[in-house]
Amino acid sequence: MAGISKNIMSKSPWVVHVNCNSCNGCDIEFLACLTPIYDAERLGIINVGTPKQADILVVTGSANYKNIDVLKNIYNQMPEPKVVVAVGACACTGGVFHSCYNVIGGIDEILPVDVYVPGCCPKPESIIDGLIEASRILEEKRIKIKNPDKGVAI
Amino acid sequence: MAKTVIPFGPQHPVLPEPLQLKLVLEDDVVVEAIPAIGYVHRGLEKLTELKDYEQSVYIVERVCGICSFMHSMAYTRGIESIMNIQIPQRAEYIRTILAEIARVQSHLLWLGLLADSFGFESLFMETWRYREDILDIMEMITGNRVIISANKVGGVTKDFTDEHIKFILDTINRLEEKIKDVENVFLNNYTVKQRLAGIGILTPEDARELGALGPIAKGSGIPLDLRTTGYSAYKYLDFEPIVDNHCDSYGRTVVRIKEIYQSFQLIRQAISKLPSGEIFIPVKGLPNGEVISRLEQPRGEAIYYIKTNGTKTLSRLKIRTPTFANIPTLLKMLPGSRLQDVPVIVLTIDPCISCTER
Amino acid sequence: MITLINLKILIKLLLILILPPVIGCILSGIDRKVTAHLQGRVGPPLLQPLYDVIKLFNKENIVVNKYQNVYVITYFIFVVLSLFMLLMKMDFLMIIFVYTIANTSLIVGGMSTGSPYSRIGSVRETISMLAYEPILLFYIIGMYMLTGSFKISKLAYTNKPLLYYLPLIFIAMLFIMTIKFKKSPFDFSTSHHAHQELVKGMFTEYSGPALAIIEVAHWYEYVFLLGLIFLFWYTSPIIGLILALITFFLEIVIDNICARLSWEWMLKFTWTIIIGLSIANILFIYLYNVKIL
Amino acid sequence: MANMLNIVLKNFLKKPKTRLYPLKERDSFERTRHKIHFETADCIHCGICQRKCPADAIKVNRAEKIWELNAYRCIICGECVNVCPKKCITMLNKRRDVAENKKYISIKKVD
Amino acid sequence: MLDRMIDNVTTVEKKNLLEAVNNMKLKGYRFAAMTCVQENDIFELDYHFDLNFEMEHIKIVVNQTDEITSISKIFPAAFLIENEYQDLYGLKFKGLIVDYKGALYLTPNSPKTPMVNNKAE
Amino acid sequence: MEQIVLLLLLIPLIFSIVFIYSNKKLYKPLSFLMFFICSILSIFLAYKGSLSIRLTGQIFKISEGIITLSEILMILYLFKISVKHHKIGIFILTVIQTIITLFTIFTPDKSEILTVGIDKFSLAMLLIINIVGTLIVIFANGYISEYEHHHGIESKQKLFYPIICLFLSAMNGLVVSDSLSMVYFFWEITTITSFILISYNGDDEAYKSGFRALFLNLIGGICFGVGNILLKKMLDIDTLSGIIQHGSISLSLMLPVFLLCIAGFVKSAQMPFQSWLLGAMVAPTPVSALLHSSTMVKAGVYLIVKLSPAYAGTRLGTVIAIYGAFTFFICSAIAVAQRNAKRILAYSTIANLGLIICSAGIGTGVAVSAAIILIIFHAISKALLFLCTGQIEHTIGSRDIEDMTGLIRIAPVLSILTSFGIISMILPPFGVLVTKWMSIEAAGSNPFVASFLVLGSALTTLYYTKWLGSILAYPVTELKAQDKKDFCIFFPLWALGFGVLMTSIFITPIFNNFVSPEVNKLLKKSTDMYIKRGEVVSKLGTFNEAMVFIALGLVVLFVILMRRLMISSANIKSIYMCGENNFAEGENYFRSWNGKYEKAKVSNLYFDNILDEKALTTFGYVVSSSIIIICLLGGLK
Ligand code: SF4
Ligand code: SF4
Ligand code: SF4
Ligand code: SF4
Ligand code: SF4
Ligand code: SF4
Ligand code: SF4
Ligand code: SF4
Repeated sequence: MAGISKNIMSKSPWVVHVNCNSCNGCDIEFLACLTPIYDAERLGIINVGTPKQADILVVTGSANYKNIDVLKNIYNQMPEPKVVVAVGACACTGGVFHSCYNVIGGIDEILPVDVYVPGCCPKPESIIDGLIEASRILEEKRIKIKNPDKGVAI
Repeated sequence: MAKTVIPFGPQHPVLPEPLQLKLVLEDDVVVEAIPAIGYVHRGLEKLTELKDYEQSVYIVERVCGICSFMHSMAYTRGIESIMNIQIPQRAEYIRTILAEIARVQSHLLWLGLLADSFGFESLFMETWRYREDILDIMEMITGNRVIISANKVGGVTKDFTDEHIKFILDTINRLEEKIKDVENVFLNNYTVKQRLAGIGILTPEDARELGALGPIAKGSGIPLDLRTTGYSAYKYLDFEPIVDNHCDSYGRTVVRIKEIYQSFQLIRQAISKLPSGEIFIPVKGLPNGEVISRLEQPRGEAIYYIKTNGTKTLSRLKIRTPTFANIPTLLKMLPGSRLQDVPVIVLTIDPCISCTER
Repeated sequence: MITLINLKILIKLLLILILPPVIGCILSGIDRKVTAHLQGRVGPPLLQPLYDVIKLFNKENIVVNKYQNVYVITYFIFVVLSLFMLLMKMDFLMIIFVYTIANTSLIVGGMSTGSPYSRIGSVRETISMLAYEPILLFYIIGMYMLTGSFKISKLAYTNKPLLYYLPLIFIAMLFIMTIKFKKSPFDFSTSHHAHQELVKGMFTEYSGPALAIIEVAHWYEYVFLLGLIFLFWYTSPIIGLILALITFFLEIVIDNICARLSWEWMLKFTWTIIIGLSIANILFIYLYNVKIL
Repeated sequence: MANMLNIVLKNFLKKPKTRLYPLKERDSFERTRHKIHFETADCIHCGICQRKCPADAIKVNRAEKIWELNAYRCIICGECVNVCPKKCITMLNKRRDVAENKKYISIKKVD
Repeated sequence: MLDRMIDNVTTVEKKNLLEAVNNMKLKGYRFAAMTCVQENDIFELDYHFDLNFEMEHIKIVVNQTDEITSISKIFPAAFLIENEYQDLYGLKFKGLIVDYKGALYLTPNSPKTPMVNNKAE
Repeated sequence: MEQIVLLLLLIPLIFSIVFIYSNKKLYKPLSFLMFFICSILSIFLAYKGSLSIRLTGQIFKISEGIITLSEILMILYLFKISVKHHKIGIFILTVIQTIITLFTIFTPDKSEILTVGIDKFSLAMLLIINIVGTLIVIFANGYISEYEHHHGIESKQKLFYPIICLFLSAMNGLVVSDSLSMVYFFWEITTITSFILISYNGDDEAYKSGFRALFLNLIGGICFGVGNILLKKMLDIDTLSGIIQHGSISLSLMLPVFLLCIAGFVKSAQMPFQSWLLGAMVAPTPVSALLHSSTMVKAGVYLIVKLSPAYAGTRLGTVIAIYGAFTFFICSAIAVAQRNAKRILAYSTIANLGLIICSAGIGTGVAVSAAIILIIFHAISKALLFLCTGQIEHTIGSRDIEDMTGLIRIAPVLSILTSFGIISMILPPFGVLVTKWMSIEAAGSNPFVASFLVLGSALTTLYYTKWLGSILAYPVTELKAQDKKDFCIFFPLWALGFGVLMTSIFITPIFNNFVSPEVNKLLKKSTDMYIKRGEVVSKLGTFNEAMVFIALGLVVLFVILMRRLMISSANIKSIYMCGENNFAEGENYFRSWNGKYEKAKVSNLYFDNILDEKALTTFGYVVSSSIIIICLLGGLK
């Protein structure tokens, strides 16, 4: 029973996926994580469709002028605690497209990103790494929300 | 009649890519569906005017992650044509083989997404599991699973070893068996048939009118397959374009499944004829001229218009991808369909928004 | 004396309140595990549903309107009540009516959130209600005709299992279980996984604690629904239990071998074949005047 | 529907195909491109890699002998590996870790 | 499959565009693509048609301010690309079957006519 | 006692006259006054219990004289309007009617007795008529002026109130009469008042509907008259109590009973005759509520229930049960495809009357109890729903249930009352559902009846849930809404809502006082059921009302307890729109393809293609007419 009250968040991170300026490469690799070979559900990860039920926002691709509103809305509609994972070079920094006219840059220009997954496109293993890292941060955030005063000793 | 107006996308679980459809429904029947795009517009064509024409290979590869190889192939073939380069035979064959492997990968991916669009989760899982085998081939040969960077102006960067060839043959033999199982499900499962047959009808006339390409045209009985023109190594291979006369979602599914088998066949043929020799020739000078380069992607004909002016950078690159040409068919197929069929119909054009918008 | 009886009732009540969610949670864990294995995956741990619920309780409570959670509470209480009444072997017809309150509340809750997706999901759920309610009622009428009573407690005195005389209704029940468990081919109002035209259907706007309550209510509902199957072989609890478990497994398998069909298809199917089967079964009992009490 | 039943039951009876990734890891293929590795010893800071990198992920400062990589912009195309005259960039088939912030890899050559 | 763009180009007057395009349709061609190339201040629009993998091209030359007649009534397939050039080059097409009015790719805060090279710089 | 009965007849009449001469300002106080007097009188009477009065000698002469005179007046009126509006059908029917009347006048009644019999059932009806009825009159005060204003018709209120009062008086007369000739007399008055009120608007549509109603009801009246005469001739029965005493009637003599039943079917707008009730929806809402759902149409089922001793347990009973169940089913199916709230309510009314008839036809103790309880509960719930619909219409200017989407935001009180009305129709623990439970249990042994009931009740849930969902849905369509707080609107609404709740809670005394004795009397046996401590217990099963109420209480408790946790602590976020929300425009706007903002909205499904009203109606006509014709031709023998 004691184990249940520990790592509450990291046992069941639900993911919502937003495709920004991605070339599909990262998207399909993210989807591949859910398929039998990688089976992210083992780790409690479910791809829920709605941000309202999600804990982790997985973003692939960079921000452009049309999709920043979408990204912001989706982020705002997620309940706390929440974590943002930037998957792929595009989402981290803009990737090859960083100098395109319609690319604002990595999504950290818009949202606070918690985990960066490098690669173009990252292998599913890397994405799973990112999600595991994200669930750890999720748990930290939960504890922080629960005990707001305690601060973190450095 | 009470109208229902709902946005369908851009962030929507059934759509792997951001596309928005404004659906107007009357009692569950779609009366108006207008696609909104622009969520993945990067402005990549402009970028190639800033980069070295050799670097641009890596950029056009990222037009899209699914048939990224096809894009680099169309692009390099265009530049080679401007520069009058004859690439080695082995390179042509390797390009062809990789292109067909990419086609299998793309079609398997699509089959999975299609299954998902009508709520058949286990079938999605099954097809995507098979797809992993293809990705293993890719990773083994080229070092990456999706964006493989195997082309360069003047040939290819990765050679096949005997071990690779054996691995390819083993894998496709094994897959062919497995795909027969899922084929049976896609084409004969009662529930699946309910969701495909008669859904999203596109008559041959409409298909022509709207400029449908690839499996959509082929699923409506139009044998539009650029490979028959015999570019690259296709001229040495023996095949017939696949057509189907169902003219609906079912027809498109049939075409794509048959194309998988056809691709296996083509891979085997090409491997058996694979010549030895160099895989690229060094390139000198700068391209000057304009060209239209076309090839058959998994979703149909892609058109590359390349204009160069003797400098390192391109002066204009225009990419007309197959999905771009297939989107207008949605305007025809969606009205009159039921809400639950919208995802299925949208999926049957295999919408790749990232290449539509570039 | 009095305290003793009360104690007994109290213990019973506690058991009824505590045991079903535990069973339901495990069932839903088994569901996910078995589904995963059918798809060639490993799947989540058995207690994953529990982890999910605990997590959901720890999430921020967000709503689109302040009162949407009232419907969830109503749903929860009436699901528990209908299960309670089932376990207390009360009047079957009344149980179903009470169960209707729960479902209606959920539907209205979905509509009240105002999201287009949940509203369409709710509309579709009303349609599935239209599909399954008659079957449940026919089941009850069949039981009444066989036992001469609407009370479940009377089943204890029967000499033959219901299944023996209600085979067609049993088949009909198998179909509507698919609707109730929200499994393919009838998972169009909402489903456990996302990926569908309606995002999460009815539950699109529910999150955090409210979703957790819905989830727990689902656990009760699982037990309740399997309880209905159990009644088909009330005479021998072991066989009844096995019957329920087989049904459960069957539903999971059906879920994995079917695409989602359209609601029209379901409506046509239930209102012709399934209701036809049920009526045929009832007519048979009527004409041969079978009694098992 | 029997056609699918056949498949799922086979799956059910066989061992799951899942690679239990964080617990067990499959070896990468020999050619797998995961990340680039830079050996500063031979580098002459000629800047060819910077010029050829399609993503502008490399910055070479000739004067200060600094070679910098923005690993989160690198698309692992391998172009720099091909072009480096001194072969001081190599491709590794070991994954780069995910991180909570974007670390720039900056290597200064000390003679 | 390569086409050098030397052959088969017919340059027509702007006002004769519809007629020329209609002829292509009557001959059974399908609309394949359309490119826009900027040469200093003028824009060359090439309409590419295909019949049995043989390409024909129709070229018109316009200024940015010119109003161009849309061919989407003849070839519905063309509406998307015409909208695209409306966005990217600031051209104007009239008679589009679906007119995105410059909102196909761009939003009010994105760069305007991004594909146009301004020599002024 | 007798005086009170007389008062109940006279007071509305007096008010009728006062209304004619009073000025407009006095309508409101007068209505309230009437409400108080009538309710107090009826409650007092109900408290005192049943009685039976025989009018003989002088009083008989006077009454007979009044009746004959009024009948002649009515016939003259009918001739007048039929000539004025060139209605040949009406004219012919009036001629037949005249013949029947002349026949009764010239066959002198040897017994020279009229009986007034008030039993428990009549008392219940009296309570409904005098409380619900007068509440509706109060509502009309808040309603009718605005209604006339909307429709641009000149005020006919000088006609409206007197006619309504006259109707109330006639209704009171109908339920206290025991002599069939008296019942017949009042029956005809209701027909005519109904006609006048339906054609209230004075436009073509109103007259068309009015004449349709008149036509069909005259047919019903003729059946009644003929049945009456035959009953007297064949069985020497001329009172309702006579039927009870006579008990079960052999099939060969069933024709008169069946003719009376047909009269009941027409008045209750059962299947082949249902069209008049739908047409009657053009009348102002208070009229629909009063005449066409809670009281007048109940006269039909009232008669049928009263006749139940004659056919209970016979084959005719079974046929009536199937007939009622069929109407219930088919009208519920048609209602699914309706969007007009008043039409939904009309179909639902027909369906519920069908259910009552079905229960009466089954004829067991439980079933007849169900029929009577349903009459009571349905009257209150439906009155509430009709009035709410009327008020909604004045709030948003539409009676389309799609337009009511999000009503809860603009008119919360009204929405809650409407929702409560709907819930009371479809969900336990409220009365209507308890009776549905009873009738399904009672019908359990007849698979045909049971199937129709089962399917019909599923459909009922569907169309009401749809409506409920619309009202409670959140985002609103732009409605020019003014939620008016008019006391004479909301007092009746609250009172009726309260009535629904209270009658459901106190179902025990209602059952014990009004239903069970009546059933005992009618069927001469016990009801086979009792209600005790919130439990409806029959031989077949138990409905634990109390438990559901406790659960409802628990919900309230939970909501209060969890207020902080679940409700007030909740953070409001925007609606999920696939990420394309726009907050400046409103919460359910999304950015559309052309960069403009559009509103997302969802409507319900109406299955117009499957449940086509016309096709289903035709089907219903065929089936129900065949049932009736076969019975008439003696197919039962
Ligand atoms: S530098 Fe530019 S291309 Fe490279 S990652 Fe950053 S934004 Fe992308
Ligand atoms: S990081 Fe690479 S693979 Fe991923 S979206 Fe960007 S370009 Fe595509
Ligand atoms: S059609 Fe375009 S986006 Fe789609 S897979 Fe091919 S290249 Fe990629
Ligand atoms: S190309 Fe090689 S030698 Fe030149 S700077 Fe880059 S790493 Fe150093
Ligand atoms: S691998 Fe490619 S993207 Fe990465 S640093 Fe080298 S050249 Fe640049
Ligand atoms: S209450 Fe309202 S509707 Fe009635 S008369 Fe007054 S203002 Fe008019
Ligand atoms: S809408 Fe208002 S102003 Fe117009 S007629 Fe009705 S009440 Fe009068
Ligand atoms: S709102 Fe009512 S009263 Fe007003 S016009 Fe409409 S129907 Fe007539």
